Amino acid sequence: MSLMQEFTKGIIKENPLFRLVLGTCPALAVTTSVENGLGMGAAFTGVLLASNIAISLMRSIIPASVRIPAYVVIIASFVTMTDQLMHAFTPSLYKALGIFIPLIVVNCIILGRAEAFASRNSVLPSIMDALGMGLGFTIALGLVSAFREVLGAGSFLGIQILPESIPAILMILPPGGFITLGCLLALLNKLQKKYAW
Amino acid sequence: MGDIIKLGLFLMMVAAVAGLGVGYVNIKAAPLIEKQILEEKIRSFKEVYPEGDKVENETAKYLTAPDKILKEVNIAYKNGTPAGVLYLAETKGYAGPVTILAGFDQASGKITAVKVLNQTETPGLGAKAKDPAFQNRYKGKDSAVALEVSKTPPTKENQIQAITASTITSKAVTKGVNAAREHFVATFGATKQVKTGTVQ
Amino acid sequence: MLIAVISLAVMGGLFGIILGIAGKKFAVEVDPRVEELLNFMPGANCGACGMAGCGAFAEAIVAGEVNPRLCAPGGASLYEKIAAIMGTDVSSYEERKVAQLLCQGGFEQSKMLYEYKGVHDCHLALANFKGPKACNYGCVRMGNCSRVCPFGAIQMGSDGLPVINFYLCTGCNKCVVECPQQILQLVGVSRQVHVRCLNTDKGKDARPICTTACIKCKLCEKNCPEDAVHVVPFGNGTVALVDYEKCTNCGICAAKCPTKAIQKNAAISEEVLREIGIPKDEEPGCQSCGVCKPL
Amino acid sequence: MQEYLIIIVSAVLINNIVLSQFLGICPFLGVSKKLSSSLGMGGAVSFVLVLSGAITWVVRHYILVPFDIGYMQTVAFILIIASLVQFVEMVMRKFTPPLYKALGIYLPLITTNCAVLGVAIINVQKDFSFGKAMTHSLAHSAGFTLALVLMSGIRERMEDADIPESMQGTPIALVIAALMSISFLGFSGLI
Repeated sequence: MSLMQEFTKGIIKENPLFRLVLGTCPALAVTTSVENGLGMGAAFTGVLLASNIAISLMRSIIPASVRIPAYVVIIASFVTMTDQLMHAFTPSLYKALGIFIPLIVVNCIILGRAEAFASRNSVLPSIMDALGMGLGFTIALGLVSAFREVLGAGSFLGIQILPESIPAILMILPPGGFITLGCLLALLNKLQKKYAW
Repeated sequence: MGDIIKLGLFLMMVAAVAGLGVGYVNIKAAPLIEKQILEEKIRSFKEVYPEGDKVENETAKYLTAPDKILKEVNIAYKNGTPAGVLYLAETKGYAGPVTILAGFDQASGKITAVKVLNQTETPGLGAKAKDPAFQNRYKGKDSAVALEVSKTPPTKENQIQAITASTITSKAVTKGVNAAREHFVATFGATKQVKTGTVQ
Repeated sequence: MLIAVISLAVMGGLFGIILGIAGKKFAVEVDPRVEELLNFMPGANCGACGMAGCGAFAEAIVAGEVNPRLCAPGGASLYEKIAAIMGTDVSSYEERKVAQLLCQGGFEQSKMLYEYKGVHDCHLALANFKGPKACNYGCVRMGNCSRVCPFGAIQMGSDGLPVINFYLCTGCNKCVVECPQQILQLVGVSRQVHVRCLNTDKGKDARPICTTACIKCKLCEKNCPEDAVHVVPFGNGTVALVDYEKCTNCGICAAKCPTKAIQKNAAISEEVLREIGIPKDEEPGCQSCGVCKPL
Repeated sequence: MQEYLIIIVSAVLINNIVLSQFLGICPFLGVSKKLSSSLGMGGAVSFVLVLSGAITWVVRHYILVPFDIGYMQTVAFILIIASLVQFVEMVMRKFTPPLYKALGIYLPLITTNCAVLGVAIINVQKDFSFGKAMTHSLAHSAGFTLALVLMSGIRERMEDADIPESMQGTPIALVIAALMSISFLGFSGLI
């Protein structure tokens, strides 16, 4: 697979949220507003990139039987660093994401990519794969949070669109997250059936 | 036996390196985080008690027994003399703890302002407590008399109109304010009468 | 800061040793070849081989229960690696089979006896007068095969005949069993030349009812350099049949055939086979199709 | 005693780890197709959750707090959980191979199961004593297993319901989860 393919596959063909249905925990909880969703996507991409590089660099010296604890410690240290930096430099976004920054550590995608990809390929493809997956996840988060914010709070990126009375608050609550993701997946299945065989 | 040690060593090495990285970042970021928290605090104090120029945390002096609701008592000074009292109170809301900051002016004995610091109420309903519209309903209320929550627009002086469909949250905030009010009247109320001459 | 590093290092070391000891004490003898095989597998768990993911497929190969060529996305490169690890050679593996439709009687080609308005089911359509088509042996075009296919490999085409997607088809035999006319046959994926007609009536009867019927003119038999195609007795008549072992896909018979009953398809490309490795949202799971049992 | 009851009821029903806190969705969607594998998964997650609740509390209490390295919490916790899962995986492969095969890929995914780390972090945020932390972890694992079993019960019936083509599989599971979380919302005013 050429490098470009590594990058683009993460966005549509193997989009982590829509195709592999991984990383649903933060996707459902944080996407109450587009700003949170994109902020989470950015933090996630940063951590995924750093951890993919580190793991693919070390892939030859990691003994197989302790590889998962080793990967997870590396990922956790990168997340803690991001957590600290975000706490220091972007307090508003940090407050909005709350518990979900430490939970990037257990985001299934990062460990999934580390296990399935970074531990088997050299650094450059891992970088492209991380960027592709990160971008794909951020787009997916943006999409879900756009739906939820417009329907739930009647605003988009904070700008009020729908009049105050209309929004269905349910969309901001947990069930709204499930429904939005479910319908989006169904829509994508429909489209995928129509265009690809 | 050998490779068990090898596994142990390897994991130890990885953990050590991780610890090193995180520790280093923490040293760099810790002071900034402290600064953030402090700024946040001062900003909310400013909001609740605009005139005060310096705020001292004197919880130890005023809160003898650990109070179930009142967490902190801060005194706001205006060019040296204590002018306002800021209470940090935490009450049980609908879905979790609600933390509020209530400011009292020692001179007039009135509530200068109330600010909801953080809450986990249901978004769109209870979360409306942190909108200025609700918080301003406490502004200017006299501390002498206990506040009550009323669903309908307030008829009596000491009534606060509840947020629509979230009376539990409104009651929680009011309970916090009342607790602060009682403490204020008990400890500072006396000085109002005694030092009426000078403070006016 | 130093305490942080030390405490974490100690914890890491402790857990490493515990895992090491646990690894020893609870060691389960796993055939190392399974691990090795897993590295080469596409890892898409797509289920094309009929197994529950690549792990199960690797174990089945090591246990010698299954034909490695069933891994469609793996392609030739995977087969060599399996042969190397297993110490066998590639040719000894049977070729992967796909379903082939042996009928070209679409709306234009075949004459219709009556218009069928009944239930959309092949068995029922055949119940009255052997189906609406004049030809009693051809495809009745009611789509039972496409409904029964667990992998979604058969879609009904614009001319009413089922179109088989060779990249999704895993040769699970379910459509072959379902088809009341037995015109779907499992054939090796590399075979390109097929006699797409099973009409065993005499040439003069077959010609008027279907433009692409086999009229037993034996031109194919005469021109085939490998002597791979013959008009042989079949059912209560005769029809041309290709002997897939001898056939070399040269396509001379297809060129010679006056009614185009013999067709030469395009070969199936390796890349597209790998393309199939896209993980499906919902693996169809075990269809008890028996592919994993030796054929 | 009354506090313990409140913890249990609030953990299992009110803020159920899966349906209202959104933690642990990946295995929840993945494994809940069959009742047997979801029970196995529920058991494995409960075992890991309770054990990790205990160890993380001890580590935090005797290492992180006295040495004031609170920021190491995430790394330390996740190291404990990962090693614990690896240990459980080895034990299960040795002693219960059929269950190990049934769970398959989802066993290592417990490490990335947000619920396990989520509960450990909530234990810290709420500053529970050891007893409370244990009840809290046990209650949440019961909540997780309850949600998983309910879900797999419904999804097994889904097999013979005729769902539109594009909704089959994960989308319908998500919609079911939405309905379940709406019903769990009903509990939120309980305490």
